[in-house]
Amino acid sequence: MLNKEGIAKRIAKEVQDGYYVNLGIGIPTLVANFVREDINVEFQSENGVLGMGPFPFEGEEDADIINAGKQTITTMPGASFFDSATSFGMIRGKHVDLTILGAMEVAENGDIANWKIPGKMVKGMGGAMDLVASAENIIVAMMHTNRAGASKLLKKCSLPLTGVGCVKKIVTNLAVLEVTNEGFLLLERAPGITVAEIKNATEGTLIVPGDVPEMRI
Amino acid sequence: MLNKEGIAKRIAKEVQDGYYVNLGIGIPTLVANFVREDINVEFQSENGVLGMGPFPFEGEEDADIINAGKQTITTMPGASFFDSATSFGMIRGKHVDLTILGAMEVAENGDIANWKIPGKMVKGMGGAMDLVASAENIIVAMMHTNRAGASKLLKKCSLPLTGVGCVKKIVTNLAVLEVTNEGFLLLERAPGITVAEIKNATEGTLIVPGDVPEMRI
Amino acid sequence: MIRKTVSNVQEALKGVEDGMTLMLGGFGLCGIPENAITELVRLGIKDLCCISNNAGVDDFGLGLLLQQRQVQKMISSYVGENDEFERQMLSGELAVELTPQGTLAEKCRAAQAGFPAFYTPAGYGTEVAEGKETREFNGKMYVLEEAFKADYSFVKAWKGDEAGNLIFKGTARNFNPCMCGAAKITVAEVEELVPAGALDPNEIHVPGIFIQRIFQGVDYEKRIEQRTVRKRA
Amino acid sequence: MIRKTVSNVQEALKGVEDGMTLMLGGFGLCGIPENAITELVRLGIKDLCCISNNAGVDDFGLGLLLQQRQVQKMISSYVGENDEFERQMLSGELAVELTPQGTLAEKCRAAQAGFPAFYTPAGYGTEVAEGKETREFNGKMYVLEEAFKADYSFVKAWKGDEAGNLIFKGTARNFNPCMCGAAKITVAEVEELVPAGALDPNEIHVPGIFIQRIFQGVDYEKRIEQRTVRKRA
Repeated sequence: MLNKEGIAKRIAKEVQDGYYVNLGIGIPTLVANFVREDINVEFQSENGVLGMGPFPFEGEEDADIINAGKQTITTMPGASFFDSATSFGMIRGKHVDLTILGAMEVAENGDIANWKIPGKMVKGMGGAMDLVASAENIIVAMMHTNRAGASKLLKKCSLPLTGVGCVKKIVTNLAVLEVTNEGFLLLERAPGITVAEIKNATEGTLIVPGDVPEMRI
Repeated sequence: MLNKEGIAKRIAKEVQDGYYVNLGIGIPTLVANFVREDINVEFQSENGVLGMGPFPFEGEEDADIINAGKQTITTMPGASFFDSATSFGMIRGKHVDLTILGAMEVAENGDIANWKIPGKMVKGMGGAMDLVASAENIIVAMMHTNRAGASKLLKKCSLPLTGVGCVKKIVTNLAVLEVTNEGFLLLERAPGITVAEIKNATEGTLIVPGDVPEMRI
Repeated sequence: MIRKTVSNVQEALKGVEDGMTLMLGGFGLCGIPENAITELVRLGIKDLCCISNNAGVDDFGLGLLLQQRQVQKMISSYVGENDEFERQMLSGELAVELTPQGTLAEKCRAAQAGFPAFYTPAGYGTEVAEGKETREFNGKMYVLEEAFKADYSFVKAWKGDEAGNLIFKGTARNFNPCMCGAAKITVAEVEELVPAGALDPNEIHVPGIFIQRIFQGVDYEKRIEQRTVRKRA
Repeated sequence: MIRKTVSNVQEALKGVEDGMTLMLGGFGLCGIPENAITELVRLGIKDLCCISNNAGVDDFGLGLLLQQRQVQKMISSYVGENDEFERQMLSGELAVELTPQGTLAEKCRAAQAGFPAFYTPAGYGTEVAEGKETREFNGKMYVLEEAFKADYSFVKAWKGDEAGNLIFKGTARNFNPCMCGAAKITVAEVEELVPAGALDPNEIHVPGIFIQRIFQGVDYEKRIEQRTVRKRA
């Protein structure tokens, strides 16, 4: 079974040379730490920066340079700043190659719910609805089950949706899955996890091919 | 009767302190020369400049700094450059206070035709359709009659329209007129011109109030 | 040059009244119009509808207006950093209209640029699209969203000149440019106000035509919400 | 940093084929992609649909493509400076779609920013609106216009860096920014190509994400269409 860092490491392997990537808050943010150093990638943050670098050294924080998580950041050579309308132009116009975000639920048709739990304080969707409605290539990073042990890979989402039919790939602590017309196609098992365990943790239709390799991280 | 400069001079009196003004090609361009010097006005050119100044001194022309008539220009302190989408955002969003342009025909309901003569080479509407569809305050600068002596102030335009119901005021070589629900309201006569002469040169409905003062220029 | 300078925040906020709809720039606490917010608190103007991507924190930014119960409605994309906000929302004192962030930005830009409405894919199939027109273009579904209508827009820039031209710094740009000219009156506060001609016309982010009033701001706190750093090697 | 540099115009134009739709920046002869146009002429690519605000003059700019009869259709707002254009248009060799200038700009921006269509007041009640959907918002009539679909976009900037970031000069900016990222592939030529990091991230007009290929242009003529001057006092 993977921990959060393991999920981030596995997703990092999906990041290809020349990709512009938008990382959501939580596990997705960790992905930046594990991208191969021999490829060129630029990170976009929807609050208006392209070419984000690491956190600043202590004492070098600049209140005017933050990411969408409101964290102080730095920029890399070749970076640019822009306004929010332009930023979402990049996203809506499909100029961002890969979006990685967390989810509360994913349905076997690619629907995603990650912004609202009825009866609880709703913080808002931020840029998530724009991202999932627009991105060609969306990877969800999440635990396979919720804290109560219930599956987060469902036939149909029970929570209010963030977007419809948009998720392409899911990386959980148990598996890598692809959303297909027939349901969740099991691509890889986490180290030490059996197909039966994954089946057990998946409420939606799970398609198990003859051979399901173990992930390489 | 006014010449082109006279029309421009009369229109210049309509320009108020604090106005952003877009000037069309032809007579409207001349208006800039006659604006009172004690008021502050900025000229916008739809190719992407605000705060246009006079033509450059010989030898100081810059191919990268032109107006919408493709003429070399200069800029005033406080000027800015921007792209075409932003430029028409200013126009469409009604941030430009006054638009002055020429016309082939104006109808008594405010319709304007100034871009196309069927059977002749059509050069295009440029920014005119955006300007007339958006501006709150449009003044047309033109001769009262065409070269053949026919009225250009009509009941209904005969040429393909540039915009509908948009012209507010017209300054010609003969008169200043306002477009009202009832027709062309005669506001002022050009020096030495009689109401009868104006009536004679106006095909559309002309409303003549009791007293029609002569223009002061 | 058309002069937009006013001498201070009091003059800049003239005409703001109870019940108005205000746009406020900023993302989190980054690039917010600190001076305008302070003055709105001082004036005690009530029943405001505030369009702002976020709602500040309890004791800073828009949180200061919420503390004083001056806000009747918030239109935002994310409001998660504010306990007082949560309390007022759950108690029903505060109306909240959550809007996808890109839609929020474009509803501002549409107002600025004279577009009455636009089609966006964001929110299609979700509760955000409920009651709204949807439509297919090229095999994909879109939601019709309308331009905002606001009375005042308060933005904060890094540098500005007497003609109202603005330059922003870093990610403090965010929603500020799209809100300029998106309300009946746009008020810009700047860290540094310079004479006309001091800014390169080529480097201006927002031309002065979109700004009605500009003033030199004071006492910027520029609070950092999440101070994240790394160790030196 | 994602490198967008290609070594020359030949490499930059790889993949351009007969029958494609091309966007070309510039207003009159100001800010046009001179190198790309020269190479299109050399390649002899035919049956092009060109989206460009103007059509150049007889012996410069897009006029060079028209001379060689490489253009099948022009989408422009104003084409009045070109006799060969007039001849081909009147003879029916050349199709022309005249579009209001602001609509032209926004059809590019819509393609760039992922909007399938937008409502504009320009052209309502005129032949431009014929066959198009019209609609009332807030008592005013608007025409529905669709985003452009183009294969290549050729733009010209003043400075650019290896990451594809662009800065324009003066009114040579015009349509160039809205055309970036508005076609499948955007090719930028620049007067000065600098290393990544040499441009201030705050001063960039078009972020490199919208650009696929960038190259150092050569031999810019930058012809002036209307040389207007005043006498020294």
